[in-house]
Amino acid sequence: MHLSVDVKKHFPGLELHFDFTLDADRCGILGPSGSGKSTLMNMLAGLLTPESGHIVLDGDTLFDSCRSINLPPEKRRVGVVFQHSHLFPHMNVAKNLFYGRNRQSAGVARIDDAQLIGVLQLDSLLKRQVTSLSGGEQQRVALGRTILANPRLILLDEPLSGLDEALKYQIIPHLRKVFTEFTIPMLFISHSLEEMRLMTDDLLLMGHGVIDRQEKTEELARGAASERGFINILELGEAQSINRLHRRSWGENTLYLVTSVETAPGRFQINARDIMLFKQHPEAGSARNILNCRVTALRDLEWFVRVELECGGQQLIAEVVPQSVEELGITSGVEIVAVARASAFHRLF
Amino acid sequence: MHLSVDVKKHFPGLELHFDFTLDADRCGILGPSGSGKSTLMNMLAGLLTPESGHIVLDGDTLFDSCRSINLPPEKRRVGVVFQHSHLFPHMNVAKNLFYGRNRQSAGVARIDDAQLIGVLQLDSLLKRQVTSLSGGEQQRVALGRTILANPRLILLDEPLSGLDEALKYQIIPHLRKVFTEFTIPMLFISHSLEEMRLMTDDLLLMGHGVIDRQEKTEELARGAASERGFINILELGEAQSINRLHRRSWGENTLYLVTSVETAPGRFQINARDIMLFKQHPEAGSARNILNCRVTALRDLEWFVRVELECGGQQLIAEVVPQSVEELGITSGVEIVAVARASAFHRLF
Amino acid sequence: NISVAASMTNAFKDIISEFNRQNPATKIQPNFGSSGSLAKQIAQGAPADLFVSANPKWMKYLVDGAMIAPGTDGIFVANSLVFTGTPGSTATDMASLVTLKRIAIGTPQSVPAGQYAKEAMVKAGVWQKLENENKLVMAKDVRQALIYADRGEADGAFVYRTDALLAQKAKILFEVPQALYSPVVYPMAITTGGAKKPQTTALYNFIKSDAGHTILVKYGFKPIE
Amino acid sequence: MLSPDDFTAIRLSLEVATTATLLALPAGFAIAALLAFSHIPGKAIIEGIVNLPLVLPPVVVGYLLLLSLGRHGWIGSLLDRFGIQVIFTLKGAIIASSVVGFPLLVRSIRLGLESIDKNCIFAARTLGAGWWDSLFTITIPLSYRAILAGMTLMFARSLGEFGATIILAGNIPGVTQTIPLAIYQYTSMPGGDSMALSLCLVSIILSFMVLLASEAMNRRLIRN
Amino acid sequence: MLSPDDFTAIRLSLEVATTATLLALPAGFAIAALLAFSHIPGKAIIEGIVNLPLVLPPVVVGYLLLLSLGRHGWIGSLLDRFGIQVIFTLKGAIIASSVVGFPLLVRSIRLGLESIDKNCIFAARTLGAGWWDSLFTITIPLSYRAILAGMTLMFARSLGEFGATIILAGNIPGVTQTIPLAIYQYTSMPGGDSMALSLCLVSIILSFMVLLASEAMNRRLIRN
Ligand SMILES: Nc1ncnc2c1ncn2[C@@H]1O[C@H](COP(=O)(O)OP(=O)(O)OP(=O)(O)O)[C@@H](O)[C@H]1O
Ligand SMILES: Nc1ncnc2c1ncn2[C@@H]1O[C@H](COP(=O)(O)OP(=O)(O)OP(=O)(O)O)[C@@H](O)[C@H]1O
Ligand SMILES: [Mg+2]
Ligand SMILES: [Mg+2]
Repeated sequence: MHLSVDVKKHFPGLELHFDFTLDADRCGILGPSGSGKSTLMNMLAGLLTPESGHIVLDGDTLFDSCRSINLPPEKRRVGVVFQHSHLFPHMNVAKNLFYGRNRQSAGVARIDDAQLIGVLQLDSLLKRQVTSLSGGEQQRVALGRTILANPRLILLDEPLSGLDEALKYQIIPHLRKVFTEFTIPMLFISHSLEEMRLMTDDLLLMGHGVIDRQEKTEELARGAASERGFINILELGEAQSINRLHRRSWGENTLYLVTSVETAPGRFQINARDIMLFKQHPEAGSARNILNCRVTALRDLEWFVRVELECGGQQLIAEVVPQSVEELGITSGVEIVAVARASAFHRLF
Repeated sequence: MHLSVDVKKHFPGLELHFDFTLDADRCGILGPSGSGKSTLMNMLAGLLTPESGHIVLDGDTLFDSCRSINLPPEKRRVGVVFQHSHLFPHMNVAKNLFYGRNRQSAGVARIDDAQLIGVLQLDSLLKRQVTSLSGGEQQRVALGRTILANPRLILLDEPLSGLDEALKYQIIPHLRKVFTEFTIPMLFISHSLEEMRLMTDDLLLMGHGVIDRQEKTEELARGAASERGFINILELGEAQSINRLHRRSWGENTLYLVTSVETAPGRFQINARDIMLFKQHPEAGSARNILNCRVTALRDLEWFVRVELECGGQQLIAEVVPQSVEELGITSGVEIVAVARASAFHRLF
Repeated sequence: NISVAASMTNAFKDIISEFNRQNPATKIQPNFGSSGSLAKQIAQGAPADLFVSANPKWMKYLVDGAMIAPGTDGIFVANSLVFTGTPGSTATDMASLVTLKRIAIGTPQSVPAGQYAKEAMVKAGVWQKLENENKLVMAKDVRQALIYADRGEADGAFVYRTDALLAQKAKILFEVPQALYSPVVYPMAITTGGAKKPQTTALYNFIKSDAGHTILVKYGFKPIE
Repeated sequence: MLSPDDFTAIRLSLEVATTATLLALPAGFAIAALLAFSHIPGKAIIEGIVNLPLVLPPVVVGYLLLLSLGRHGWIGSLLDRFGIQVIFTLKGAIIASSVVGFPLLVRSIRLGLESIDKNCIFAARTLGAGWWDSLFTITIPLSYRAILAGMTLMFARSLGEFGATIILAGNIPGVTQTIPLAIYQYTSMPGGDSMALSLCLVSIILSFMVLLASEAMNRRLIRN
Repeated sequence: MLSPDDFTAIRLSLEVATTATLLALPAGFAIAALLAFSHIPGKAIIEGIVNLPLVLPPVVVGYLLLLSLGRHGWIGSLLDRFGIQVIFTLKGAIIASSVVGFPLLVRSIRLGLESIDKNCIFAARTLGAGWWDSLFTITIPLSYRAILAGMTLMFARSLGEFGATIILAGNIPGVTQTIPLAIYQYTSMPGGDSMALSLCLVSIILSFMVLLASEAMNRRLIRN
């Protein structure tokens, strides 16, 4: 998706001016409450007319105040899942779900109804009136309804905030799958960085009424180093089950990870602070991964020292407190042992 | 608060029968989407009449089908913060906030308006129309409105689900303070176990249409297999700056934490998976906290083993992979060394 | 209070102002409406002292209901029936009515003028033909029949001479021969309630006096002793 | 252009329309609320009775009112004992207008009440507002648009009410002769058409003013 | 109890009320939508014009219709060329009822439209429904209660319409004599009261039936 936006809108007490171009299929919008996230979505969907500017999606001009272009919402093929579900109260669940799909030209349906209904666990609700659904149930119907309308861009405004944790983690992978497999680009609003990292690659960071900057979701997560620690991203090989653990190759090294469903090779992350350094091999510890490394560089970050390591040809970064650096005598070139728990690694994708 | 409930209600396709007594001031309700949490709240508040049964709060019968008692909502003094805020659209923020308070008899106002408004960051919104507020702003007004009505029990139906993480963690401590200092008992619905642990001591666990069981929040948290590892919550003493670290007392123990702005005593969390276990004191490691502990119990959670520890009179839980348990010969009663990084602790409030 | 048939509105306004000039102390409130509704109001106890009807039937209704002071009821003016229509119409007498397309009359059952018109047409032998051909338009009162004739919606209308004078375009095409219909008379009476007030009798007598007659004649009525 | 009698008629019309609208409002609201919120059986019958004045020709309504409010009617004889007379007085005109406009008022308010978000009322109740309290602070303000619409409708209907009024209140110049009655009288007078027309214009202007006033009120209420 | 003429009057009344209601519905909805959703200036003027038939006495409305639709009126002479005659025909009665009931219809529908949650319409638009599509699948179904209410009101009003009808359509038994006209005729002859009363009863029963039908429809629509 290529999205080019430059729009202005004035509210009493708040001047909005969003100016950005975006080249990403899975993008998030992060910003404080009241910064204008929902307002931007409404302008993209055609529900709110900006005072001036333009919106161009994949070469199609959706809005241009100079050329007097303002495509109506139904021509934009921009789906929206609202913060509140806004289901049609006079239709049952099935009719809500198929409302948008029935308005698509015949050939283009790319999403299998039955599969999506299964993913969202709506099978048993199809005949129900939407007014009697619980909050979470409503949101799932709204999600399904929008996806089935087969839009070329989906805007999601905190769609998961009404779902329980279990359901959320159950739905997210399927959502990811729907969005990537059928290549529906999306813009995702959430207050949770975790949801963001699971759902998006890029982020628009919003201040009050403006887009402050644009960043890779992973970089932002890494950039949050001062607070949460640097995130190492590792390319690991296929998993082999050994002793209720997964063994995976990392270059020349071997790592032991907590077992997961997927065994395919993939990208994993480990926080720099989840890596402990020892002078010698610590005997009889609970940590499964003990790597012999050489310190290549040191960077003092005031409360932390970032220790760059090289182990078996691979790069790794650990963060330790300055006291430890002193005690262990860590300097560039020194040989050291890095220790990581099997549970410290998280699969990205 | 003493609450005794035994109510029945029939919905097409769902038979609800809630039967429980509760003796707790900070209680949560946890259950899957559609299990009847909001329905139970409505019955407690008097907004939905059960088909039969009784509801007794602190000796006052709110509802009793046999004795034909059914107190109207305004007589129950049971406040509700709804899943959707349901603000009064024809009043501004201030009028919404004070609607309930103005209906209390003069002497009983126990909550300071200005303080609460400050806590909820509503100062700059007071004159605004509620219809122009963002989702999060609306929910904060609804929260304040209910608290100012000075109820003897507050029901909260996912009140934080529309707030961003930062605001949420900023509000929770103040909420806790309001609820405990003014001793307003509350029933809290949330899908987040983390919010539950911060806001409640006891939990009602709900299945479809029934209360399955009642449990201490901490016990449930300890027992629950969690994707992220069990969260230890520690009460730590005041910080002293030592060597660019903060030293804080934890019962008889001393912990070293990464420096933060606040030095006051407080509640901190550490993930059970951030604690490593060693047979002996590991010499020369980067981890700052090395605690001698005794294993009090073991719980096998398939991919992890939860190891309950006792160190200097304090309880601590670590999670390690089963392989480590074997290798280190961890059994109940064994002496062991727990190691934690200075950066693994996070302040809650 | 006096209840006066609407067709006498103007005449009675004059009569009242003239009477008031002579008797400034007496305050008279006229109530103008259709004879039927006035009669019903009186039957339901409406405080009317004098009743002027355009129709002896409604007077009889009240007399039968014992609402009228005995002996006070009697005919006091007469009117005559004319046929009015757009000038140049083919209608010149009763027999020529069959050449017209639409003829407006008051509903015979309820409007006296309609009843007289029907009587005349029956006697002239054109009623059956006109009714069978649905050429008759029943208006709710004479005034409406006149409007139809005046606007050219109907080719002509049977109305009272007094009404025909109100028309703007329509002219009297011919007078209906008096032989064809019973006399058009207006009864007047003092109600049982009005009999208790001397002013009522005063007004009653004033209307029957020469001064009253002069005014009635001015508006086209023919006073009857 | 307008005679003194006409000005009286205008004043009387305004008096009747205003009084009738204000008098009918509480009862209209109550019945609308009953129809909108309650689940009692026989609602359809209540609704049917409320609608009667709409279904029957006004003249018939006037006649039925005359039957019950006349000196011999069951209500009339009761009122007579207290020295209250309805027939041939402005009271009669007001009653006639109230009855004839009532169904319009009830319909409008009912529609408004039915579209209120009940959760707002629920919220008010849990905040300690009793039934009456929430009625005045939530229900009525939230349905003010419909209430205003109903009042405007009823006011307009009262301005044009003729049939029932002439039967119940009579057509007495200066006492019960409202604009429609005056128009009626002019149309049965030679050359009265132009005067009838100017009174029609007055009616139209009045109703426009009421309309604009209600719109302005609408906007002010939205702002506050 | 009822004469053959009465039965004809009942049939004619039903015909007039039904046709008038159905004819006025599209225009009524369009104008209501215009008033509810658009922000054009001069809305108040449109509203005022729509309300005119309510403000003016029906007889005056009838007279004004006669002026414009009569043989010499500007619309009437146009229609005359196509051989269409309105005066003294059932068409006239239908037009009279339509015009008089129109403000009631528009008010009701407008109130309903104004209480729709616009977000639902927005949602439909983003799901690919065009303006007309969302009108028929969302807006109209969501305001059906108000539309039904408006239609019931108008139907009832048409059943009772007298003043404008008798002027425009005349009172021709078997052709344009609807129930109110027949009632009028009965009440204006001494002794006709009982027959008038039985026709009143018929009117009442008819309007009850319409009311019950609209309630039943309401309930069925809620269920689906
Ligand atoms: N119609 C309006 N009139 C005035 N102010 C408005 C209007 N709509 C939105 N606002 C204001 O604009 C700002 C942005 O609102 P918006 O709903 O876009 O915020 P948001 O980023 O989605 O917040 P949240 O995370 O709480 O949902 C808010 O301060 C809001 O009060
Ligand atoms: N009026 C009603 N008629 C029929 N079913 C209803 C009605 N109200 C609620 N239900 C059903 O009762 C069940 C419980 O609903 P409730 O809103 O209490 O769930 P919940 O536990 O609050 O869910 P969530 O976490 O999604 O908010 C749901 O399956 C819902 O569909
Ligand atoms: Mg938002
Ligand atoms: Mg719920």
